[in-house]
Amino acid sequence: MDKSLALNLYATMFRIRTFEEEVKRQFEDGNIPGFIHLGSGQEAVSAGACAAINHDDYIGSTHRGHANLIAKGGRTDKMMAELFARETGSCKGRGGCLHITEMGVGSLGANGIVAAGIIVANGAALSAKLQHNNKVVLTFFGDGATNQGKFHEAMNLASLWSLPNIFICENNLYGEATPLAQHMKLKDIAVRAKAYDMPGVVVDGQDVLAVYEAVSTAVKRARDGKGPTLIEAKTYRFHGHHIGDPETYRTKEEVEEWMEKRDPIKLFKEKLIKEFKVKNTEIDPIEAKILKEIEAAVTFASGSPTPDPASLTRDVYV
Amino acid sequence: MDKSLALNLYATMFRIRTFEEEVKRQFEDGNIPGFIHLGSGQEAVSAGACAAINHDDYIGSTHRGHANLIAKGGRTDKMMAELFARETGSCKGRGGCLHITEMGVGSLGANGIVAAGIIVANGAALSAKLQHNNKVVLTFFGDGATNQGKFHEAMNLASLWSLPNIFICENNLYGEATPLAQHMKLKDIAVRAKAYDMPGVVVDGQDVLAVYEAVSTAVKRARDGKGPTLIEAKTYRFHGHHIGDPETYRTKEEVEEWMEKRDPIKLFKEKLIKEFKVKNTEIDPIEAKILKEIEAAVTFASGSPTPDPASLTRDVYV
Amino acid sequence: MAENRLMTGKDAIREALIEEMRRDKTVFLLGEDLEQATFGVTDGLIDEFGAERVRNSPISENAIIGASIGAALTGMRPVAEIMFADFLMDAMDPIVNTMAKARFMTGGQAKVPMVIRTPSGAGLSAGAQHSQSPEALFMHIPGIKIAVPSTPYDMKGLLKTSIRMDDPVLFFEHKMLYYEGGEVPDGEYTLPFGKADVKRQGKDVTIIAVLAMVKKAMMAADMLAGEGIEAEVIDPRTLNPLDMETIINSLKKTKKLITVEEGARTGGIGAEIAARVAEDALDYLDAPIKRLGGVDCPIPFSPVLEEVMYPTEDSIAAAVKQLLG
Amino acid sequence: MAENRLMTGKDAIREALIEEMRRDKTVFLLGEDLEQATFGVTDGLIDEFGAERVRNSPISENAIIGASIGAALTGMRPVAEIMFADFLMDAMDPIVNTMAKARFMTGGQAKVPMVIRTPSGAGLSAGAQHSQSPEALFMHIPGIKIAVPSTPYDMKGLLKTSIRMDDPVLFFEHKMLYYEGGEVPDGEYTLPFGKADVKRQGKDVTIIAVLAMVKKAMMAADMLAGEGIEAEVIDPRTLNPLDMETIINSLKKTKKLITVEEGARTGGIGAEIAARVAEDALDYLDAPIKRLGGVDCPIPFSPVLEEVMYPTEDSIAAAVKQLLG
Ligand SMILES: Cc1ncc(C[n+]2csc(CCOP(=O)(O)OP(=O)(O)O)c2C)c(N)n1
Ligand SMILES: Cc1ncc(C[n+]2csc(CCOP(=O)(O)OP(=O)(O)O)c2C)c(N)n1
Ligand SMILES: [Mg+2]
Ligand SMILES: [Mg+2]
Repeated sequence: MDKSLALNLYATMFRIRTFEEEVKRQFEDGNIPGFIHLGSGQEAVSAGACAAINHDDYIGSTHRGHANLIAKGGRTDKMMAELFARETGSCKGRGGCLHITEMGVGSLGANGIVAAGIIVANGAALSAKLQHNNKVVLTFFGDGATNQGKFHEAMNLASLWSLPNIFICENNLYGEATPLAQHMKLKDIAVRAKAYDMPGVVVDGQDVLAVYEAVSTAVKRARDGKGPTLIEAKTYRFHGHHIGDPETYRTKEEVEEWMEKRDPIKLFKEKLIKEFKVKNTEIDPIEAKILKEIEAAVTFASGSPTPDPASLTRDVYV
Repeated sequence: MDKSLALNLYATMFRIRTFEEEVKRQFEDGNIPGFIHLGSGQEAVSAGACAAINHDDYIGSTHRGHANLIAKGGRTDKMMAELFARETGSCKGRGGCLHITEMGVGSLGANGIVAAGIIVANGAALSAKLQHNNKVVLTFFGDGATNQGKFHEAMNLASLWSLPNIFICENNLYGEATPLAQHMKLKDIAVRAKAYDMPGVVVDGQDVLAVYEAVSTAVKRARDGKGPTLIEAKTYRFHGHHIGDPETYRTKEEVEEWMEKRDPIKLFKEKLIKEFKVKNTEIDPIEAKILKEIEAAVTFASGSPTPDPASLTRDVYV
Repeated sequence: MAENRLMTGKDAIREALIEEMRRDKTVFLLGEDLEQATFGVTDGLIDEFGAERVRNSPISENAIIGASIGAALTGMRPVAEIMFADFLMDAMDPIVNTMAKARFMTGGQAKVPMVIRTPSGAGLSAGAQHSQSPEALFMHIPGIKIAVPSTPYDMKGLLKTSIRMDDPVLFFEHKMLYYEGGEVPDGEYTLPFGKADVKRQGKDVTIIAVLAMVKKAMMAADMLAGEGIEAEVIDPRTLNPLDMETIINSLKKTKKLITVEEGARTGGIGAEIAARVAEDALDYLDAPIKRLGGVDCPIPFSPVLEEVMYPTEDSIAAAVKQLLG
Repeated sequence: MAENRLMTGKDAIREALIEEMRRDKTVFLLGEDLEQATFGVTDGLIDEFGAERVRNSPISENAIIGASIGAALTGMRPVAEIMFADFLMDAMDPIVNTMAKARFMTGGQAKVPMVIRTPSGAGLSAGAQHSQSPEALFMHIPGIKIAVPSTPYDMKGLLKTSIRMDDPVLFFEHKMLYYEGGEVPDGEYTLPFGKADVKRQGKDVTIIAVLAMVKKAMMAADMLAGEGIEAEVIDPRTLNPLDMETIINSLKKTKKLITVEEGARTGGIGAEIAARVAEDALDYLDAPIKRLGGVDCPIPFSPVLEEVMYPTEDSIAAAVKQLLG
């Protein structure tokens, strides 16, 4: 991998983290309504995966979708404005965290119903196939989502029809307040690929390069017409299920250990310096620029108008 | 296996076949309304499986449920009356083929929605667990049903909660007009058990002893509290999906070959004679008795009254 | 003027599919057993359009609807078949929570030009899970257009419009209408949504009926005509949008309203129509509204019970006479 | 007489669960995240009743409802929680096609004594997929009893009845009512299905409201009282059975009807009530019926948009004045 791609991966992760932590602050300050699901800790999955596809490829996303969308190229100012419920937001304030979407960069929509985005993503992959345009789809979902019937139906259909869909399970060990062992017996969700005669791969979701490699392989396979792959990225969310989660289901120690030893941004920064010979002076301006970008996003969002109540029913039908 | 059990297995299969062929005749004579799904050819699965459980255990069933219910001890006179849509039927003429049920012998109901019986069966297994009564459940379903989300959710829950549920897939190679290869990529559906860390077993569904053995093992496992098993019985339906099916999706030769070489009743009769040293004179009276029973069932059914229109809404609520 | 041909409902639908698939390469079909279809609608289409565009699907209603949504979001015009309307319940989540809302939730970024075709209705002794008429449920879900054609002509014209529409459409095909004949013109035509059809003019009572009940209402109107009662029979043809203007105009004349549907009476189509009339046109009524519909009961297998579940030409005519007192 | 305690809706529901689980060993709970529940209703119950009877479930709504049906068929009384009423759509097939019909399809062999508890309603900026009020949909499905309590007292009394009932019950808990306080008596009581509660007597207009709208209707009635208008506020408390007798008796007096609900207006609860009145009590009306309800629109995330979606005390009072005016 060349250095500039590596720096891009770093920038994406840093952008996600900065965005998410800012969202948390803004929520706690009362500027953001609703339920907010943050992706801090899981940045390497989105960053590594989306770096392996093109701008005109698609992603399917979930309630925990900020990271997916930023990695795909979503504009953080519009995203912040969306969370602030403003007319300038990606979804004009109609969607919010659960439905954050920027279709222009290839997002098919964050879906607030667990596993509902997975079946939709198949359809975009089907379009690619019918239109012979060689596009692929990355479908993100959680460990908990793989117990949903929709996951199963989507996996079977994608395999059967050789759809160019890469299924990326962000296994962060919990579905809301339920630990993995309380929602399935398997340790490795990738095993579920066998049920569809599909390749299943486990990857370290805190290692952005590992994710990038695994997804690149799957993307090549998909573009070659060989069909889908299930990739299980082992990861962890640093915050609660949503902001305000009492987190009775896990220990502080567990969280701290992940934050200290398995922070994908820290780990990759070390690698950049050690293996890619990147200097801190190269990283600093990247970080500074992103910090500014997110600051500007907040300014944009908080300065934007709320939707006009008279426009309520504008987008129910075409 | 002792001879009397073997003769019972034979009798059950012969009863199912006789019932089904009589139903076909009665339907073609215009005495039975609706859609009828016959189980001829698949008798060994129901007979072998139900012989491995007790009278007070449960079965869950499907649109192709006559065989399952007969094997569990359902009364053929009430069943025939049900298909004739009579007040004396198992379901008082309200259910018909798709919903044929006799709860008194442990049937949880035939369910006309593909895979819907599977999730319900789990609940009976859960009752057994909560009531500590050591009962088990056999859940029958087809190959096509395993592509339904409900199958997946049920398998995961049963495995996770170690429910005493034995999942019996009657893989008859087609779901309605769709051959297996057009609805999934797998050859062996039993592989799907791996996705739930559950044992998965393939068995010859035309060999009633093989089915009996496989189910007995699974039942022991379930009664020992070790949880569910997926058993895939390779089988074949001799008739169309429903009576009247044009069967454009398979060749006459294929059907004839199965009927000649893989008829579970013929095969077992040979075995009875060769290996169990049963004489024809022992079999003949069994067959004669069953032929009479089914004849009497038709007499009972055709002589029974149709439901009173005034009773239409009687059983909507308790 | 185009010549008329006598055609069954099944063939009218089939012709609409063929014409639209020829016209627009983005139109494709998916659903279970399309090659040997339960009611035969799509039989043989694979020969002309190939397996890419006539996609036999596993028994996975969620995956079928989900794939349709995704394809619609990305430039295609899928026409999904759900084999029986009862099985819509199996895909209720993607229908209600994604298909109907995708455009709104994205602030207008998305459009979802897809059609779900599905046979509803009883009459085949198919029992409680294969005979339902769930049309009314979807009136309560903003974001879904709903077609309920009652003749081969309406079926073809409305299906072509549905396929070209940029909003998602639920298209109900009553099983018994597949085999009924009717006149269909040669050549291209489409029918608009939101425009009721006055199937018969009359001055004494307004009967609103949908799907298979239109024919029963027409038969009742014939019977009544013999007794000097002139019933106006209106078929809304689409439930969303619902053409209240035509209904209220009729009421101005007749002052009496009967609604007739096959789905369960409670919470049905008639409830909504009656409520709108009670809100917006109460003064035109000079008698109570009468709603006829399926009995509030699961649908029995037994033909003798199934028969008493639904309005008939006799019960419609009797209701009119009772109303006219 | 028992003393009254001030209690939130959440605690009233919780108390009903605890009492019924203590009383009857066949009662058990299943659902997602019951140990740390989204709205906290079931928190800590596992300590008293153990993991066997408080069953944290995977995100498998079909499996949860299916298991409940099967357990109910075989001697248990499951109380399933669906985390948000929006997710009922995920289990619509077992609810509509099995739970509601099992008894009928088996000719009365089966009974299905189960409860599905689920929070509905908006107010938390939770967007289109976490704020819906789908109560009315289920009125159209014969075979399901439906409870829609509006106070802690009603919640507790109706939930206890629901758990003891031999028919399946859909029990809606409005999210905003979890945190509202109300008086609940010490000691055992239950409330009947099919018996509306006249929350306030009045002679000038009848307002029918459910769930969170009852409070808004009461506030509107207070405002109107200041202007000399006496509104009668009726809470049906259950939608199936629906107590039309109380409603029609009120109409005999007031001659004016307003219905208020949070779910989409079209095809809503008000439609059914209005239709029944237009059928059976038209003569008592001396003004058009007025239906207030959620706008026919997916629910927006934006608080300023969400606010204009629903009836308020002001809009209810304004509607009354328009009607009387
Ligand atoms: C069908 C459905 N059931 C339940 C929920 C409530 N819910 C939202 S997120 C969530 C947990 C999802 O877990 P997972 O898939 O592992 O994703 P994560 O939150 O860990 O990213 C649940 C139960 C929902 N949104 N949709
Ligand atoms: C949810 C649902 N989808 C579709 C159908 C229509 N249908 C009835 S049986 C059947 C095929 C079932 O195949 P399989 O599970 O293999 O059982 P088999 O008929 O072969 O015994 C189909 C598609 C249905 N009843 N329910
Ligand atoms: Mg998770
Ligand atoms: Mg099969």
